[in-house]
Amino acid sequence: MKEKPAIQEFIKGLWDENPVLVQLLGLCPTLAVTVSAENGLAMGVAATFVLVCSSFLVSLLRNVIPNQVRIASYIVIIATFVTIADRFLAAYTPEISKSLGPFIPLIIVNCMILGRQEAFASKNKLGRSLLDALGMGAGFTLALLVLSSVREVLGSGTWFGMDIMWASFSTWKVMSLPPGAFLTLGCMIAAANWINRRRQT
Amino acid sequence: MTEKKNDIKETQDPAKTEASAEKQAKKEVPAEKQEKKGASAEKPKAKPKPKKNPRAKLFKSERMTIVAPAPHAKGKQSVPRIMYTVIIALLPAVAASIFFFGTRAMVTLMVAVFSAMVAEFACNKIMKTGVTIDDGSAILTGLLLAMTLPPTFPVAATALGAVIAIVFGKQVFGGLGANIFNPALIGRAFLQASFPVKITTWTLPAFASSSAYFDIATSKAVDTVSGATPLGLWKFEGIGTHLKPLLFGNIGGCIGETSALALLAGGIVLLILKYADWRIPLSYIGTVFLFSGALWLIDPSRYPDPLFMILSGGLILGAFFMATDMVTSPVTPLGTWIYGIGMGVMLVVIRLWGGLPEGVMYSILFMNGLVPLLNRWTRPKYFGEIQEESKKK
Amino acid sequence: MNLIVVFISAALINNFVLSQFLGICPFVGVSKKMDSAFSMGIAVTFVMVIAAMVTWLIYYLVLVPFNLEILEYVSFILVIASLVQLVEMFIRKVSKPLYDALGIFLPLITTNCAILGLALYAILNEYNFLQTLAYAVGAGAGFTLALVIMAGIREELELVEVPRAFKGAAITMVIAGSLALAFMGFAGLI
Amino acid sequence: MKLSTFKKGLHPEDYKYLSQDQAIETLPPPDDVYIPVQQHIGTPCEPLVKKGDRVKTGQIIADSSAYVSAPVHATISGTVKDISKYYHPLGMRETMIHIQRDGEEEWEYLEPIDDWKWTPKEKLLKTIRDAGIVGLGGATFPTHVKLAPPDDRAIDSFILNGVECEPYLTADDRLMVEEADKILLGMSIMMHILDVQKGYIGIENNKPGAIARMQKRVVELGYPFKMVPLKVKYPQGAEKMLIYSVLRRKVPCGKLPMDVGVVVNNVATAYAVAEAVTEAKPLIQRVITVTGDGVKQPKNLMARIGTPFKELFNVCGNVKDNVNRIFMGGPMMGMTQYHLESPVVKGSSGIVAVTGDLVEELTTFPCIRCGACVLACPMNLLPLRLSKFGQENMAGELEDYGVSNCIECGCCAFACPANIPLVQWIRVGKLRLREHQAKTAKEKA
Repeated sequence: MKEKPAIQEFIKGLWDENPVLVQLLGLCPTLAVTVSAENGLAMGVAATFVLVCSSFLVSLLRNVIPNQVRIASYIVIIATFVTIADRFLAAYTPEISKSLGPFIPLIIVNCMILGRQEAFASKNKLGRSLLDALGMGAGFTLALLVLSSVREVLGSGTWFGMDIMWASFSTWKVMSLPPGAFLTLGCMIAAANWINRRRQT
Repeated sequence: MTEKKNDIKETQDPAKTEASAEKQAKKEVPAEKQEKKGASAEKPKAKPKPKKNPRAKLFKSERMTIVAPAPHAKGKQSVPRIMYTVIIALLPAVAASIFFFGTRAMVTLMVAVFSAMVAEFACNKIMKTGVTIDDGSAILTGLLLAMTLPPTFPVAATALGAVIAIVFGKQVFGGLGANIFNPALIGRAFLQASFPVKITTWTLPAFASSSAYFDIATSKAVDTVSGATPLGLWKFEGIGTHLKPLLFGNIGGCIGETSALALLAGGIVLLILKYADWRIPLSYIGTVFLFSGALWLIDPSRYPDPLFMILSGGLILGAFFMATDMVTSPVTPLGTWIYGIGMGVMLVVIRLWGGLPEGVMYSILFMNGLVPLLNRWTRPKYFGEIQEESKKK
Repeated sequence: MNLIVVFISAALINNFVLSQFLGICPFVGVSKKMDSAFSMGIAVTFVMVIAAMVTWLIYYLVLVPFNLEILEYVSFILVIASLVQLVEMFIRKVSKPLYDALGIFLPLITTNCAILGLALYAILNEYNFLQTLAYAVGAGAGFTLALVIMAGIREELELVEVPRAFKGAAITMVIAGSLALAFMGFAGLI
Repeated sequence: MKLSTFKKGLHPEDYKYLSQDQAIETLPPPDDVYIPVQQHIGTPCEPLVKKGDRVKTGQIIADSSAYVSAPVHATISGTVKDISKYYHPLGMRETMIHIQRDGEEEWEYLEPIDDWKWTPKEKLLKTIRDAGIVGLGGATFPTHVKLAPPDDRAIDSFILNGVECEPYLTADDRLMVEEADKILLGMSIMMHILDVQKGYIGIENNKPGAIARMQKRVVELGYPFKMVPLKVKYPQGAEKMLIYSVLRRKVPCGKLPMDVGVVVNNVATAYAVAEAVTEAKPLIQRVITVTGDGVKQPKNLMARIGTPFKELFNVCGNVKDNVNRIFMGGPMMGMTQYHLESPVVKGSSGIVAVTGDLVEELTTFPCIRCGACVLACPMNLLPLRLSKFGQENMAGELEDYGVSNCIECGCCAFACPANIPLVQWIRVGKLRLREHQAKTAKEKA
C-alpha cells in the first residue's frame, strides 16, 4: 500500500474527518462552551494542546505500553496534560477558566482525544501522529469557532466581545441557551452532510 | 326515488362526455376486435373510430375503467379539509382579538401567516418536494403562532418565529405529518427564550381602562396600554381577575388568549366534526380542574380557584387547538388520556410552583416529546387478544 | 426536602443532557433503538451512583486531608475506569441476563463525560454525601429520561422521510434542541 | 331498543336503495359459460372433461380427491369448446372450461334424499360436497368441511349470516325476502348435521323487509331460531364481528369460529344446501346484484355460474358511458374488473359499476397520524403503523403489532383523510412477514 503524503494527515482533520461535524466526537464541550467565540477558541486550543501532547507521548511510548493497560495509560497521560492545561488557564486567564468551568477537566473524557490515541497515535510514527493530532485539533477548533461565532453574534450581538450588529438588533437570547446550541450544531452537521454529498456527486 | 336519481345523473352526463369526448374515444377499443368475439350481444355504438392507443389492445372490454385495490369507497375526510376547518374554527377567536386589540393584532396575525407560507414555500423549493402551501397546514401554523403572541410583538420577531416554526418545527422532520412537536409552539418557545421581555409585554384591550371591573387598569395612567396577564397579576402581584372579563376576553394577554367564549365556540365545532379528539380537551382541562380544585379546597387563600385556572392564560386555546393537533398527539385512545392528564398535571405544577406564570406551551411541548412512547406503550389489545391471554392463565 | 430539590434539579431543571450537555455522545450514539437506550440509561445511572459515592469519599477522605487536590482529575478518572471494570466483572458473575442487557454498554461508560462530570459537579457544588447520592440518582434518571424520549422519537422518525442532510446526528440535534426548549418550562420550579 | 353490534367499524353510505326493491330475475342460460376449475379455498380441482365432450347441466366437470375441496359443475348443457386460461374476476388468468350451449336444458341431478331427518349425517355431508357448495358470502370455503368440525370442538350455536354489510349489495337481502322458507330449511339441515340446538339469524337493520319476512316465517313454521337485528355497521358480516355482535364471544387471534363453539353460514349457502338436499340440485347458479350508479337498471339476477359479466350488464341496460370503476363484490373489499369477459364465480355476490370523478381520491397526503384508521379498525389494530412497517419491511414490528389479524375489511383506508392505500401496504406487510418467517424457519432448520 502506498503511503499517503504526510501533509494529508493534517488536512483530513480539517474537513474530511472533522471530529465534530463528521465523526461526531467531543460533542459535549462543543455544545457547552460555545456561548462566546472567545470561549470556543480557548476550548479548542486547550483541547488541541492536550491532544498534541498526549499524541506525542503515546506515539513515543507506543512500543512500551503493554496492550492490556493501554486505555488506562492513555487516560492517565491525558488526565495529566489536562491538569496542566487547567492550571495554566486558571493562572493566566482566570475569566475564561471560570466560564469554561468543569469542561476543561472533562477534556479527559473527550472521546475525540482518546479516540485519536487508540486509532492513530498508538499505531503510527511520531511525525505522523503529531500532524494528525494537529489536524484534528485544528478541525475541532475550527468547528468550535464557527459554532461559537454564530451563537455569540446572534445571542449577544457581539463577536469576541466587539459589538458588530446594528443598534436596533435585539439579541436572540435562546442562542446562548442550550436549545440554540443544539439547533445550531444540528444545522452545521446538516450543512456538512449536504456539502459532502454535493462534493461526491 | 331511484328513477329520479338516475335522471339527474343522465342529464349531467352529456356535458361530461362531450368535454372528454376525445378521451373517451381513445378509450374505445377498435370495433373489429369486438366483432371477433361473436358472443357479444350488443353491437358497438356509433362512436368516432379511435386513432392509435397502444394500451387499448390490453382491454378487450368495451371501455377502460380504473383498476385499483379495494376499498372503492372513500370517506369524505381529507387533509386540507381538516386543516381549513381548523382555521375556520379559529376565526371567532381571531375576530374577538381584533375587536379587543385593534389593527395591531391584525398586523401580527397577517405577518405570521404570510411568513409561515413563505418559509414553507422556500423549504419546498430547497428540498425539491412538491409545493405544499395549499394544504393549509402552514397557514394554520402561522395563525396559531400569532395567537400565542402579544398583540404588539415586533413584526420582525413575529416573522422569525414563523420561520423557525416551519423550518425547525416541521420541515426538518420531512414536512407535514412527520413532525414530533407542534410547530407553532416550537416557534413560540423559541421566541419566548429569545425575547423573554418583549414576549411578556402585554397590551390591555383598547377599552379596558373604561371597564369598571378590571382592577388593574385603574391603577395605571390613562395613556399606558401595557399591562400584565391575569395569570401574571395573580402570580407576581397577588391580584385576582373576575371571571366575566376572562370569559369575554376583556383582559390583557396574547392575541388568542383573550376570549374564552370565542375559542370554546370554535373548539366545540371541531369536537362535533371530530376534527379534534374530545378526549384531549376533556382530560387536559379536567385534570387542571381537579388538581387545582383540590389545592384550592385545601387552601383557598394560597391557590387560585379552578375556574380561574381554566379560563385564564392559554389553556382553552392550547387544549382545543394545539394539544389536539393530530400529528403530535397520540393515536391510541388510552395514550390520548395519558397525554391529556400529563399536560394537565404539568400545567398546574408550572403555574403554581414554576418560575413562569404560564405553562400551556411547555406542557404541550413536553408531552409531544412523549407521544411516540405513549403510542408505543399503549398499543390497544387487538380483537381476540385478551381471551388468548386469559386462556393461558 | 433538600434531597428532593437536588433530585428534581438534576433530573429535570438542569437535565444532564439537555441543559448541561453531558453525555451527548451516548445520547447521539445509543438513542436509535428503544431497548438499547433504556439499557444504557440504567447502566449509566448504576455507574453514576457508585462513582459519585466513591469519588466523593476519595475527595474528602483522601485528597483534601493530604492536600492533593491537584490529583483530582487523574484520580477520579482512574477510579471511574476501574469501577466500570469492576462493575462489569461483578455483573457478569452475578446475573447473566443483566450482563447480556448491559454488557456492551459498560465499556462505553468510561468515556461518558456524564460520569466524570457528575463527580466534578458534586464536588463543585459542595454537596454532602447524601446530597451527592440524590444528585447522582437524579442525574441518572434525567439522563435515562432524555435518552428514552429521544429513542422513542427516533424510532418514530424511522417511519417518515427525514431530509437526507438531516438524517442521523443532525436531526437528533434538532430534536434535542426542541426538547431543551420544552424542558425550559421546568425553570424556576422549586 | 338498542341494537346489538360490535365495537369500532364504520358506516359507509350503503346505496342499497338502488336494487333493494328489485325482485330476483332469473337470467336465461347464456350461450357461453366460462367455468373456472378452482372456485373454493383449498386443494385445486382438476378438469374431468376434455375439449369436444358433451356435458349436461349439473354434471361434475372438475373435482379433486382432497378433503378440503368442492367439485365444479357444468352450468348449461352443451359442448366443451376449450379448456384454457381466461380472465378471472380476481385479476389473474385461470384455467377455465368454456362450454357452448347447444340446445335444451338436460339435467344431471344429485343422488336424491328422501327424508333428510332420517338420513345419516355422512350422507348429507356427501351430498353437500357433491353439490359443490362453498361459502357463498365470498370466502368460498367448502361448506361440508365447515359442517364437520373435529370431535374435540363442542359446537353449541349456529349463526345464519344475513348481514350483507357491504354497501350496494342486495343479493342476500332479496333472497331472504323471496326464499325465506328454503333458507330456513337449509339452516335447519345444517344445524341438524352439526347437532346444534341454538340458531341465530343475524340481519342488519337496514333490511326491514328481510327481517319481517324471516321473522314471520320462523314463527309460522315453528322454528326455534332467534332473530337478531343488528345495528347497521361495516364490517358486521365478517365472521368474527358477527359472532361478537350476536353472542358477545371473541374469536381468539389465529383461531376459527368453531374454537368458540360457533359455526357461521351465509344465507345463500343455506339456500344452496336446501336445494341440494331436497331438490338434488347442485350449485350451478347464484343470486348476484348488478348495481351501482353506472348501471342503467340495477337488478338482482339469478345467474348461472360462468356467465360473463357482460351478459349481466346487457340485461341491466348496459353500463353508462362515464363509468370509471367496475368491481365484483362490495366497494370495501371487492376486486376491480378490467375485463368484462370475466365470469360469475361461486363467490360473486355482486358486480358494481360506479361513475364519479375519482381524481381527488387519488391524490395522497402524508399520514398526519390523526388516528381515524385506529378508530375505525374493527380488529383494534393500528393500521397506520402496520402500513408503515410493511412499507419499511420491519418484520419484527409487524409481528408485534399483529399484522396477521388484519381482516382487510378496508375500514382504515375508507376513513383515511390522507387517502393512503393502507390495506395495500398491510397486505405487503403480511407478505413480508411471511417471507421473513419462512426465512427464519429455514435458518433454524
